[in-house]
Amino acid sequence: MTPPTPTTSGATVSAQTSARDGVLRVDGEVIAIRRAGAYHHLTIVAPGVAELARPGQFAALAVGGPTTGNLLRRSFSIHKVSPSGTYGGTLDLVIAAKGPGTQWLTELRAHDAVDVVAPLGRAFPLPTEPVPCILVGGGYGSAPLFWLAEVLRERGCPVEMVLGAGSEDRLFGVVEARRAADGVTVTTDDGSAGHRGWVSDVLPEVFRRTGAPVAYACGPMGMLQSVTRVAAEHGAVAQVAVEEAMACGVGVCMTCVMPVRDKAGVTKMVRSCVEGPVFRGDRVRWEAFHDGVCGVPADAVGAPQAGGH
Amino acid sequence: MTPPTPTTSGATVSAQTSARDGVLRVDGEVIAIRRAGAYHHLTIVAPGVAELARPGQFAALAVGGPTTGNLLRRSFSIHKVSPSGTYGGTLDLVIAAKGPGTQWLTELRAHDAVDVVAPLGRAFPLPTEPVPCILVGGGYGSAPLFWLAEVLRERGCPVEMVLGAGSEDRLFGVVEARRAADGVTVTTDDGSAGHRGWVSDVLPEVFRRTGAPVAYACGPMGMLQSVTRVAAEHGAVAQVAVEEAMACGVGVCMTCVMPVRDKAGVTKMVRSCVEGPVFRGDRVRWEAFHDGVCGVPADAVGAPQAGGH
Amino acid sequence: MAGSPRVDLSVPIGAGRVLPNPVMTASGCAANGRELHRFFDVSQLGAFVTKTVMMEPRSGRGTPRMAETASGMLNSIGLQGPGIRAFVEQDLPWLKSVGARVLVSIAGNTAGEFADVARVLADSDAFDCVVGVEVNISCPNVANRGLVFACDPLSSAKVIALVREQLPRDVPMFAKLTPDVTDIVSIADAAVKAGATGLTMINTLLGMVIDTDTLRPHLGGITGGLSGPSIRPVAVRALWQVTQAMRAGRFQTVPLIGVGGVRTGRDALELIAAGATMVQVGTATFNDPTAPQRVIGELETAVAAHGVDCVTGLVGIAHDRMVIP
Amino acid sequence: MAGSPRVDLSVPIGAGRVLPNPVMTASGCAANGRELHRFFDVSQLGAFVTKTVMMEPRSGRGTPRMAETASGMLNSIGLQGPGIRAFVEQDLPWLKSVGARVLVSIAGNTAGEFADVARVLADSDAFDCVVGVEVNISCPNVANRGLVFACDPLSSAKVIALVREQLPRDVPMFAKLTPDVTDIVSIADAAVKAGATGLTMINTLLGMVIDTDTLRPHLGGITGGLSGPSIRPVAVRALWQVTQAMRAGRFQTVPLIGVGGVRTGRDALELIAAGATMVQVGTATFNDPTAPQRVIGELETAVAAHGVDCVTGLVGIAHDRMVIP
Ligand SMILES: Cc1cc2nc3c(=O)[nH]c(=O)nc-3n(C[C@H](O)[C@H](O)[C@H](O)COP(=O)(O)OP(=O)(O)OC[C@H]3O[C@@H](n4cnc5c(N)ncnc54)[C@H](O)[C@@H]3O)c2cc1C
Ligand SMILES: Cc1cc2nc3c(=O)[nH]c(=O)nc-3n(C[C@H](O)[C@H](O)[C@H](O)COP(=O)(O)OP(=O)(O)OC[C@H]3O[C@@H](n4cnc5c(N)ncnc54)[C@H](O)[C@@H]3O)c2cc1C
Ligand SMILES: Cc1cc2nc3c(=O)[nH]c(=O)nc-3n(C[C@H](O)[C@H](O)[C@H](O)COP(=O)(O)O)c2cc1C
Ligand SMILES: Cc1cc2nc3c(=O)[nH]c(=O)nc-3n(C[C@H](O)[C@H](O)[C@H](O)COP(=O)(O)O)c2cc1C
Ligand code: FES
Ligand code: FES
Repeated sequence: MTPPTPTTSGATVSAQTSARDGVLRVDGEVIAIRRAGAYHHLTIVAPGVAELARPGQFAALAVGGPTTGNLLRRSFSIHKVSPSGTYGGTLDLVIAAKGPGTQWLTELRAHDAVDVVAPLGRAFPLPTEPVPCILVGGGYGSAPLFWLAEVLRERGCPVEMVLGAGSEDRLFGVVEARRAADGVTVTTDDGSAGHRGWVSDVLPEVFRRTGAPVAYACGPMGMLQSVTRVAAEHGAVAQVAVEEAMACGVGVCMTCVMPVRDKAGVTKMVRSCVEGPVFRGDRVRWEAFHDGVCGVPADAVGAPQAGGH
Repeated sequence: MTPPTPTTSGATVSAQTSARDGVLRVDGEVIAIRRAGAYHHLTIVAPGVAELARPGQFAALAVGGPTTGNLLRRSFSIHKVSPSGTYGGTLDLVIAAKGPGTQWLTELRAHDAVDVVAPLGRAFPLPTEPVPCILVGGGYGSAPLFWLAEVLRERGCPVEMVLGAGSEDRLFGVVEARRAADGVTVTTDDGSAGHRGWVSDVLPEVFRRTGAPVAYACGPMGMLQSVTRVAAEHGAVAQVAVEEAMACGVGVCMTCVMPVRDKAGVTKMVRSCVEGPVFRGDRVRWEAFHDGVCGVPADAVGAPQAGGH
Repeated sequence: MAGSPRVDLSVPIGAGRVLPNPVMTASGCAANGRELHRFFDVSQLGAFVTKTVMMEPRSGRGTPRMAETASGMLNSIGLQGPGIRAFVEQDLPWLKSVGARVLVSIAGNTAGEFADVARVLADSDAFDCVVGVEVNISCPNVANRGLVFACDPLSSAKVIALVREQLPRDVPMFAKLTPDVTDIVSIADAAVKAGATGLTMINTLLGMVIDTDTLRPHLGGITGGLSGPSIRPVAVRALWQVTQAMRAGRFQTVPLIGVGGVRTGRDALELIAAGATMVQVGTATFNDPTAPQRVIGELETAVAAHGVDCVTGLVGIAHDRMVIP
Repeated sequence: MAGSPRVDLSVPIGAGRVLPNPVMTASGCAANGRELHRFFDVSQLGAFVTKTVMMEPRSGRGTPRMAETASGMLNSIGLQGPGIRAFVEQDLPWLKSVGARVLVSIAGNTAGEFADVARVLADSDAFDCVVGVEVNISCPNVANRGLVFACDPLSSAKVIALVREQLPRDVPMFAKLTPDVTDIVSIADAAVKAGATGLTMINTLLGMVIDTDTLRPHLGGITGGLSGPSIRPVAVRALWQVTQAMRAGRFQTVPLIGVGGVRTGRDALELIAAGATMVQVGTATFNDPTAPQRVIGELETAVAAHGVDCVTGLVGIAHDRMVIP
């Protein structure tokens, strides 16, 4: 009812949202879009978001414009933010064109409008001590890691990065990684860059070499599970950013749930958009995931009883 | 199944369509878009259409792009065509932004793709003798008349134009009219240009002055009805281009029907997209139209019987 | 079709007849052929489905007859048509002349009228181009307070049984069902037991749009039928439920024709995976007059992408591919 | 609200209670308030409708739980929730603390369980913020082969009568109906006669999506509920039919809550013109988390544009504005 507040760039912010609440709905504006290998790198003016966001959080973008038949927002890890004064702050995302929504987003041009809700979800928890950290990214999953690396190094944590992808064009940020990290290992399934194989093949060596007590990972579910396993084998904790299909991204629809143990060891179907996307890997009930489907473990709170609901 | 034929401009034509059939589905390309008063004037590369089209026919454009929730095409009178060699021919339309479809169209930019089906419908029938003709346009309804004027004058018919609209900005083509016609009269409801009032106020004088045996009209239904009446009063025939809501534009859905008498005087609910949009005004059962709704006259073929279907 | 993958698209429509591919127009979305023939050769279709025809000529309803809705539309045509006699004299011979295989959609105000229409059709000269009859029981039953036949198993069965008597045994007969029922399986069951050799699902959903400028019903006919991609999930569900019931042996297995929201070859494949042997393209034709023909090619590509060489291998496949984690 | 037109948006919800405006969240599309409160003050809503709560905590179904569809989506959540006791201890007091008016949605596996849930709710400390109860009878009846209660007039009536006994007389009680029935008026009739003081229409339509890559059902739960703008014509039609029946005196006139595909103030007005006194915003919230609040303002503008100063003046207006040419 109160009209939205216009900003210098023409982007507007929903009046009711406020920094106190930690999340904004913003009429953003694309100011740059460029290819990065198999991906598109978008820079969006989204006033206010930069000040609130932390590495590991994500943004949810509306797609298709006024005539759209695609109503659901698409979620993307925040690659970086800059609270620059002139525009009221920008937001960078790395997007793989896949279905209609991402196709539309990657075809946007400078000055096109884009409706953004951000920042969303739980960020990567940071170590309180300056311990070595391993950052593992699969495909565009590396997007949030450079910013995370920066924050970690500011705290004195040495950073090792492991980037993996199917092929060279699906790696994101190898050059940036050399600047952002103290060491970088690259793998590709087809051997077109770095080691041929999976990140889990090279991870044990990285754990041994760095003695890192924590690994941060973002990428496909299978990769997150193996990072969790390898971390455990080396006495380390994995903090993994998952990617579940989300209808709302803001915690109201219950579509994005996963079976996760709480501190007391009790499994619940928790929303990955508000209680995640970052989870401790050892809390996730990986065995419930199978071929794109995830069941409710029988010991989960309120699980269906045999013959019951 | 046969792949579409690419043209020099990148526009493609459905292979199965052929000139023999008189209508094409073309992947067109906007090459120019500019404001014209309250309207937008689009020039679209649409190879093959120019050669087939005649004044009074229309084009049906898909709207909203790949993510669209608006499935129905929007229809527009063809303003002009030019079968220029380089691009394979262009098509000009004049569009008033109204709902989501026309809004989308009028926000297109040069080089954007637009899916065109054209030419559609029955063109204005031309007099066989070089008789004086009156062309009456209401609002954007004047769009097809300049091209018609040109064709009429080529045949030696003197042309008088009467252009009316609510206000000056809703007049289209007044300047063009002075070139295209031997005389031009302008009316606006608010008097912001030309005579204050309706075209039907000035028409009797034009009929008297020119002695025209035929009037061609395009515009709102109320205007078409009064042109028909005034023409009859002066012993002339009105050929009117109607605008009924159309779902398909190509004759397959039966949504665009109107009660029209045939030569034998029998009223049928006929499709305005294929048997129109141009009808002889005296054949249209105007009395069936009322406040945006049109009933089936009781004497129409197959009309609902009392107590029947 | 040079360069296309080699896939056998032929499908059985029943009574031993085979169509060269599973793609059809949908009744009322393609008129009686001439108009679309300007865009593609209608004999390329698996079958051409005609606009539902009744006994007498009908003017249909007043206008507006359509309203655009989110990813769909409402229509309220009122079964405008020339009547069966004009149809068999003018439309059917033309379809035959261009080599089309025709699935004729018929209806009546009463069960008896359906049978009368079927008789005139069966006696007509061009009847040999007819590969089947689609009995549109999703239309109002004048004898039963205007209630749609397909809303009631008994009314449905009665129409089907009467029409069956008028048609030669080797002519497949499809009952076209409405989704606006509590239990579509019971209607399907009744229709098959009464002699339908196949089912077409789904007709439009009853819907309504109110114009927020005038604050009155947008359609002259007040309510109308909702169609288009918006309803595809309902079509898939209906096909799924009826296929489940047939697989469970509740009634005899008959070929299904899927219809509802098909716009692309992938959409067609979705209905096939749910249980449809054939697929009709309706509202999408308004968006793209070449859609029915385009879908044939796209379906061929989609089937080939799954590494099967025969579309029938994918009919109902989703029933066999459920993951229970 | 400076600069807004002056329109009285208040509406009667029943039992003498009045809401400041007709706009609500839709059950299951707004969780229990905290999440949306980050975007707007939920006490601004006419009422906040909670996620359907049952007796015991429920994990809901496995994933995928959603599929995007043309202008809509399918969901298959399986009524995940904390159970009524946790709800009255944690969620309701929070909603009360922020000043929200709450319409609590309840359900049960059996008619008796509905009553049990209602009793716990009625006995709870924060019950005074409850402006009504929405009885979600569009959920499976375990005692009747999992058939949805609202598919059958008798099952519907039984639930409503039992819940009615547990609720104070001055608490409005809405029965939430499914559109997946042959005759929604008969269900409405049964619910009202059993004691519902109002009706909410519509719940989702049963739908299904098959993934054309894997050729298996997209949802873990196979079928799901279709919602969003794609179904608005069905909601408008259901509201229209039930309003017609009430106007014709078939049963007592009660306030209706319209729900289904509302995205804008104009959409809300469309449902109001069909007969709804109140309107819920569901799936649109996923597109725009500020949607329920935004719709209040847009509705105010739309009402003012019609030159009326009171939204109740437009309830069911389309029934009075039909043009019969
Ligand atoms: C927290 C999070 C962070 C992500 N970060 C990135 C990123 O940085 N870069 C990037 O390219 N992609 C990222 N994704 C995946 C991205 O959201 C999907 O690829 C995208 O939503 C697919 O939309 P579509 O229109 O291309 O596909 P469609 O298949 O048309 O999508 C249909 C529906 O399913 C949902 N959906 C489909 N796939 C996914 C998926 N993998 N995850 C979540 N929802 C999905 C869509 O949101 C949409 O509602 C992220 C997802 C999540 C949940
Ligand atoms: C033969 C013909 C020629 C036309 N020529 C022109 C022209 O030259 N310039 C111009 O600006 N407009 C013209 N129109 C009107 C134009 O088609 C409509 O304004 C346009 O379809 C509205 O689309 P929308 O998305 O803006 O509105 P919406 O209200 O969203 O349209 C909803 C649906 O209704 C249909 N519809 C709505 N209004 C009309 C209408 N007046 N006529 C036909 N269908 C309608 C649309 O096609 C669409 O399917 C013509 C219409 C016809 C039938
Ligand atoms: C304008 C229009 C007219 C229709 N007329 C008929 C008809 O005469 N007979 C019939 O059985 N179905 C008719 N239908 C329903 C379609 O055949 C089809 O069942 C329905 O539209 C769903 O498919 P779709 O989503 O592909 O359009 C009509 C549909 C539309 C849109
Ligand atoms: C994700 C989701 C969850 C829902 N959960 C419930 C629920 O728990 N109880 C209920 O009565 N309706 C539930 N609904 C139905 C909505 O309340 C509403 O009736 C329906 O979605 C139609 O409205 P819409 O188109 O505005 O979403 C749910 C809908 C969605 C999309
Ligand atoms: S995406 Fe809606 S609750 Fe997580
Ligand atoms: S618009 Fe479809 S028949 Fe005329």
